[in-house]
Amino acid sequence: ADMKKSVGTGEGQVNIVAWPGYIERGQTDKNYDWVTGFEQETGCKVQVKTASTSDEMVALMNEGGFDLVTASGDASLRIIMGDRVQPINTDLIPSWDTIDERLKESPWHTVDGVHYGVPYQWGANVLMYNTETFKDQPPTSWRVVFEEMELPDGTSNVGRVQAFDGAIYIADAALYLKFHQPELGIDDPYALNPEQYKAVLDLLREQRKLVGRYWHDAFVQIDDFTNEGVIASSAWPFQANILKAQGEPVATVIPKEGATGWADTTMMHSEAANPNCAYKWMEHSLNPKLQGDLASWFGSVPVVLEACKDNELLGENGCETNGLQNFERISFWRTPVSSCSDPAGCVPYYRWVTDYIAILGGR
Amino acid sequence: MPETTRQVSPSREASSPVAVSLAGVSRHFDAVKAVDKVDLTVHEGEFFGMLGPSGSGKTTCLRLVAGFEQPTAGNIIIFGERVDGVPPYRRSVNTVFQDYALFPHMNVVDNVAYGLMIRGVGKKERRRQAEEMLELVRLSEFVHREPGQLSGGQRQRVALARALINRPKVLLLDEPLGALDLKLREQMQVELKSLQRELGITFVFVTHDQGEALSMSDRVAVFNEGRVVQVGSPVDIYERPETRFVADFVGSSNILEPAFCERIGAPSGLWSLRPEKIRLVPEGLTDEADTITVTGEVRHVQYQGATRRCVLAVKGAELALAVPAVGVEPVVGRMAHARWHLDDMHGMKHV
Amino acid sequence: MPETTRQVSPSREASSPVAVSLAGVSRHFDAVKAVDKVDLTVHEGEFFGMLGPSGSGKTTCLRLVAGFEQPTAGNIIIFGERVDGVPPYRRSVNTVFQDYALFPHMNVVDNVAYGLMIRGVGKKERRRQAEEMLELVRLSEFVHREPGQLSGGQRQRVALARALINRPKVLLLDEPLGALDLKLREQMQVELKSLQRELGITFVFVTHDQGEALSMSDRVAVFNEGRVVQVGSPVDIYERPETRFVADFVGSSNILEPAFCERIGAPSGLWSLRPEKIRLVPEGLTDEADTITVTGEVRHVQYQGATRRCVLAVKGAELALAVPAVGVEPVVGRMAHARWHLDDMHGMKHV
Amino acid sequence: MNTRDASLTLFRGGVLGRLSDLFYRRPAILLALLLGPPLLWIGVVYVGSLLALLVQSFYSIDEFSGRIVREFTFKTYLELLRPSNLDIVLRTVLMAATVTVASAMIAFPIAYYAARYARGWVKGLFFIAVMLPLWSSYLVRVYAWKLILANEGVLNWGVSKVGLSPLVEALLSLPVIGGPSLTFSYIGTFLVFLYLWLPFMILPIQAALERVPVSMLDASGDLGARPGQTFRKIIFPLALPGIVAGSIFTFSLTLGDYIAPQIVGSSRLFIGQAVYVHQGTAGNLPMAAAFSMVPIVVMAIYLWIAKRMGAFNAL
Amino acid sequence: MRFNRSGAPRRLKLAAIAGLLFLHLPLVLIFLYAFTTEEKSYQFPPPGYTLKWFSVAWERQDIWDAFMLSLKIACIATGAAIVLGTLAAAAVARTRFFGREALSLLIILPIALPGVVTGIALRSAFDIASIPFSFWTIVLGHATFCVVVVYNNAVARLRRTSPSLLEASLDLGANSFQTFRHVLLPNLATALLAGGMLAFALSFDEVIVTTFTAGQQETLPIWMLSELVRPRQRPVTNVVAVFVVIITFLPILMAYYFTRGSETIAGQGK
Ligand SMILES: Nc1ncnc2c1ncn2[C@@H]1O[C@H](COP(=O)(O)OP(=O)(O)OP(=O)(O)O)[C@@H](O)[C@H]1O
Ligand SMILES: Nc1ncnc2c1ncn2[C@@H]1O[C@H](COP(=O)(O)OP(=O)(O)OP(=O)(O)O)[C@@H](O)[C@H]1O
Ligand SMILES: [Mg+2]
Ligand SMILES: [Mg+2]
Repeated sequence: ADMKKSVGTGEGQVNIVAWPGYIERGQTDKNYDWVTGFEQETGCKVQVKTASTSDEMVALMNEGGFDLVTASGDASLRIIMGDRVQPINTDLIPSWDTIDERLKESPWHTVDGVHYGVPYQWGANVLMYNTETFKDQPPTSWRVVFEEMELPDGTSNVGRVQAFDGAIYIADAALYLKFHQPELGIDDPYALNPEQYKAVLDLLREQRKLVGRYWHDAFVQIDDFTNEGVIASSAWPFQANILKAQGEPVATVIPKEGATGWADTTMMHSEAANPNCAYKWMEHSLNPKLQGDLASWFGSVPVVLEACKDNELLGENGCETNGLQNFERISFWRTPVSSCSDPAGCVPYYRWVTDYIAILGGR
Repeated sequence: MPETTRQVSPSREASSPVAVSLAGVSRHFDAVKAVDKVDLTVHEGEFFGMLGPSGSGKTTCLRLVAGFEQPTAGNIIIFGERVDGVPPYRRSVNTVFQDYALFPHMNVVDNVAYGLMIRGVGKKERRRQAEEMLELVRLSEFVHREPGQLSGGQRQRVALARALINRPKVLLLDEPLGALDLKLREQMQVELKSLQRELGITFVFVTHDQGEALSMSDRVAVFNEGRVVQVGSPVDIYERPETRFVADFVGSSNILEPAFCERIGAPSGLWSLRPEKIRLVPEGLTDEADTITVTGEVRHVQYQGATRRCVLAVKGAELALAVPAVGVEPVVGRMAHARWHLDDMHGMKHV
Repeated sequence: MPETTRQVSPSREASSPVAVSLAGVSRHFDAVKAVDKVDLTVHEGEFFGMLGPSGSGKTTCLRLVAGFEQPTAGNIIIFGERVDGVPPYRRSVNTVFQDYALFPHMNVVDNVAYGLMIRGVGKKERRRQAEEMLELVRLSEFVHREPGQLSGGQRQRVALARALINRPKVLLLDEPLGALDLKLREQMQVELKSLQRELGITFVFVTHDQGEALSMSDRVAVFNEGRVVQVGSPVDIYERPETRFVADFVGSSNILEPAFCERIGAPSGLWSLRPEKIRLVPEGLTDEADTITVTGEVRHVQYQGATRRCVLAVKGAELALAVPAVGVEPVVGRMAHARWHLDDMHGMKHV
Repeated sequence: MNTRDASLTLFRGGVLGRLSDLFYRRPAILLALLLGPPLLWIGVVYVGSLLALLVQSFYSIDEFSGRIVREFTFKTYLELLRPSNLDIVLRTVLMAATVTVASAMIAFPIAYYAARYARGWVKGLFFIAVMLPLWSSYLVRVYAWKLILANEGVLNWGVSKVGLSPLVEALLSLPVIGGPSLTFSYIGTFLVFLYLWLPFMILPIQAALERVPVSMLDASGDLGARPGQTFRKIIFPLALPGIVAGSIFTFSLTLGDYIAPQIVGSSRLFIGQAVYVHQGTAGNLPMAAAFSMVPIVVMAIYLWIAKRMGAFNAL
Repeated sequence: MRFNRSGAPRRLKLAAIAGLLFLHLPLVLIFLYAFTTEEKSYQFPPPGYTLKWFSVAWERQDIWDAFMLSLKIACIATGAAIVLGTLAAAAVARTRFFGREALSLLIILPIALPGVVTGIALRSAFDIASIPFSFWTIVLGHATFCVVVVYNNAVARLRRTSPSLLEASLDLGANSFQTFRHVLLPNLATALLAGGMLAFALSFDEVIVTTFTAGQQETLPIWMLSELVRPRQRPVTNVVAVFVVIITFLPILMAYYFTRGSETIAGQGK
């Protein structure tokens, strides 16, 4: 579709595929509502379909019927290549200039200089752990989820750690090997040659023996930390915030190996039925109040730095707490493709998907 | 139809008009010839019995007349009109079903009034008529019962009243007494018969019970394998069976084979001989004219109340006798002498 | 048990040992007294009939003997042993069920061999014995059929073979012929009877069909409302009923009330009189000694093959007659004269 | 109402009357009218959908963009034959079989008692007791089990109260079926399936048993069989069609469920999950379609056997 | 096992009771947690009890919306199932025709095949036919598997209804339509009602097929699924579950009442 030249009056609604917790209208907590005001202001009724994985988002976009999606980096290129989203006219988004410079041209939403979306939020996949188990020896390495070991409280970690239930988690293992087995020569955890890839899978197979269940959904993970005795896992700050609020003894850390992370972009469907409302929402999504509230709610970092100041919900050092200063230590999610700088070529994402299912199944 | 029957039975055939006639009627279900080339004439006011073993086509025949089945060949004529393609609800024929088929969701009076309701007769009027009809079958007290609360005999009478309220010209009854126990059955036989006389309606009555067919019908058609093998008055059928099948099926006649006749010195031929026509005679009783006397060992004696049934082994065959309570006493294992009159032997076709 | 019965019937009571005896046996289901204080003795080798209307407790009585029910009072003794608490599978008694209860998932031979299989008899041996048994009941060709593919009579014979293969000392049969049609029924009666003679096994046979009970049994117990009202030989039961109930139930006796007797000049009392004991006599026939003659209008005449059943209205009562095919012909509506011998009137208890 | 004159009562025409006459003369028309709508719905819409699914399974997916390539290929099926996918199939079928056997064993006494001994209000109680869980929210029931089986859940609470914790631990230390927690193990998944589908097994067995006349059991006892023998030789074979009918449900439902093993399970996929993940999460409709063919084929074989055993009458 | 039939053997009784307990203890738990004072995680035993969640649930519009949607879908799907199931049953029970067996197989197919297969098949068919997902696609999906429940009940009743009942009506002068109206329908009514009740409950609780055939619509089970996975106030979900149990109890009771003594066990399949 051609890029839009102007924004007209709203169509009355806008349909958004979003991560859970990304678009709140105060159903859970009245303080967290960045939808109602928008609806009253623009007359665009917001309808949200939540998706819990990137793959699901891609599938929903392929299916159609939506105007916008809050795509993570591992999904965005796939939907751009699949012509499921349209280029964005940044001129129609007055707040574009307020965006954190580090994200404006990110490769997961900018192809050949064309922007396919508006950055929304970012964050890291942190290591969340039980403070009672680790006592005064908090973990500093991802080793606790990758290798069998005795925990500071004298128990074993077998069966008590979790890993993410999505193929993109292979990158987490790659990041770990990048640090611990430099001889493999891993540079980019999203570009693995066959040899590196094999080593990563071996590590994940070993990990399978430690993992009771892979976490798939933020809330299920919350349950597992509460009721199932899980003591360490990759997680989003979101879960940690909720658990802490419930008085559970958890804390998070970005270990020495670094972490994977996400930087999400609001993208517009190439056949969006409500383009005017969609543009209105994209503009609204950069509103500092929204950015700050969302960061507070989700435990993520705003893409508009102004949001870090004077936000009631986020608090004084909210952005720092959520990892603003970690930007450089994060390997942001990206879709692995076969073409890469390695002469042997790299293993593409679809292989990641099938192999990861096999690993979960015990292969 | 055999000549003899016509001559002997003083039937209404000549005088009364024809109520139902079947001409060359067949009903085949694929390979099964349920009814096969049947010719029958039922006269107005007649109590017509259909008798035959299970599966001989009696029910199918009745269903053809009622219109639940359509013939694969032949014509059915009811009071002068051909009824091909005329659905049951347009035939002035009504049926009393073997299982009575009372509507379980209606009480007795509504069941009986059903036919009138369908015709749009007003509620009051149809109630009145239904109650009248229930009086006729002596069920006035049961007007408000549900069918489930009635005994078999009572149900049968409701079914009868329900069929009669439409004033059919022909009433078809498919083994209406089959489900009743012996005692009740005898009682209902008498009631049905007198009801028919009272109303003057043509009854076509299906049964597989020989006694019932004989005792109730003006004329009887005997069915076998989809065909009518004999039609005649009960006396014809019982005393002058035309085929071995009829002799065998209607009561338990003795069949005298030609070979056996030769051995005992009777006229050659295929004969039927009723057990009650044979007497036991004392040893050495002098011969009578026109009688046959044989001697044989007594095989069984069965007490049957009024008579004893006794089986005699005579020259390679068995003879059944109905021996009255008085007279010569047969003793199992002993020899006995049996005698019958030549006139009581009835000649049959070799089929 | 009444004295008369004992004297008249040449029973095996004195000589044969007792097979089954019930002493004061009751089986109450809450308020329902299905079987109530029954005393009975069945002798070895006897064909013992139990006759009674529906619900009179026959089946329950049989089930008590088989062990499917336990008495609420009284003792049951089978071949000298008290069987309280002995389960059916430990009693040397076998049953032929009213619905045959053939196992639908086994073919005929497996059904028959079931009892042997249970005892651990080898496959070959039990097949051999089962086939032998099937031969006895003349079903050799049907060995591999499923029960569903058999006719009623054939099923009954399978049930019989299955019960007999265990060589029971007593065989219990619960209306085994109830579901069969008349023809087949007569045939099976003869077969059963001769089978029993052949094997010498004690048969206890339940039926609600008077004719069947009388024709097959050595002795008959008549049940009513859970009690045994008369035990005796068929002749006793039929000709000398002790109560009005028995007279009424066993065949259709005429009951002569004291008032009626007075009116016709017969000795006062409550009498039963069999229809076949009454003759029709021509007008003006001279009186005979020790006979009663009455005159009445002929109400019905029913053709029944060997005899006609005829109902006479006499002085405020109805008399039923069985009129032989020969002799005076009754005509409906005309007056007729009936005569019987005083000896044929049988005195009953006033109950 | 003067039917005495004519033999045929030709009164009351009307459109319906004439239509009715037509049905009488041409029963095929009536049949067509009766069969038309359901056949159109089930036979055309539903079976058509299944065929569309079959067609989809011969498409493939573009690996990068995730779009479906609508060209005939066996590629998807070849992928289905990968060991990891075969694992899923095997795992699911084994689970379905285990659940079926176990639910038959638990269902039988309930069904037998209800069919043979329960009378009057007790019978009604049994019916309601079996139906109620069946119609209570499926999701909430699955979640109830999550709470029961959790490490900090009701079961462990109760077990530790009576000092049986070592037993649970021993169970969990078993290879393959064990795991760090009952919720994270095959044992947990099995229990949830068993619980969910048990009523589907009870009802047909009860129906089959109710059709066994008491006289059949009496006859067996009469012929010398002890109660145990009667059970093996008579009751069980006669209840078998009911068991098969019930197992159609337990089998099919286990093959297709993707929610229960997701909530209580060890992240090892079952067929239902595989279908769901490929369709929804991965957007790989051809693969999902190919995976769907597995339960279809399994159930087709199953139904064929069931039909031959007369299980449909017990359905 | 004793041979006396007056009572059940003790072991059988115990096994039956144990089985029923297995079926019902989890339900008790669901009820229990509707009253817990603790809303974040399901702590056992609950720290305290309250009725507050009932009023909270009552106030929540999203529950009412989902409930009304499920109600509408279940009503329409049941209606369609009654019509189609009755027609199919009438055709199968009353006539012999070629492929009769095949039809009875066909009709149980949607219930014999896993819901996920039915769901994905319909979904891809809608895709191919370019039918947008809507209220009606949900109804279509539900009616497909509801038909069999009605069909089973109707066929069983027709099998028990003597064919001569209909013939008697024709015989007494009623044409096919009058016979349907005055005899067939009244006799079938309770079976249809029972089948309808069960079809209703089936549709009301369906989640798998719904996820595949729904667009943005949120039925009650879908609401529950999202609520269970991402709880806001956990006991509210239990309150809704209790509510559902209570309102399905009535249809079950009625279904039992109407099919009492018939040879079918009402309510097969899901
Ligand atoms: N609809 C049908 N389809 C196929 N065969 C049929 C059908 N109706 C009847 N028959 C067959 O036709 C034959 C005659 O059946 P019919 O019911 O007329 O016998 P019947 O003389 O009434 O027997 P019964 O005394 O047992 O009632 C039987 O062999 C029966 O199986
Ligand atoms: N298990 C039971 N519970 C309650 N009442 C019973 C039971 N079994 C039998 N009865 C009652 O006991 C009485 C006698 O029944 P039984 O079956 O022995 O009669 P029957 O003489 O065999 O009758 P039929 O000729 O009808 O078979 C009946 O009133 C019956 O209803
Ligand atoms: Mg018939
Ligand atoms: Mg009985």
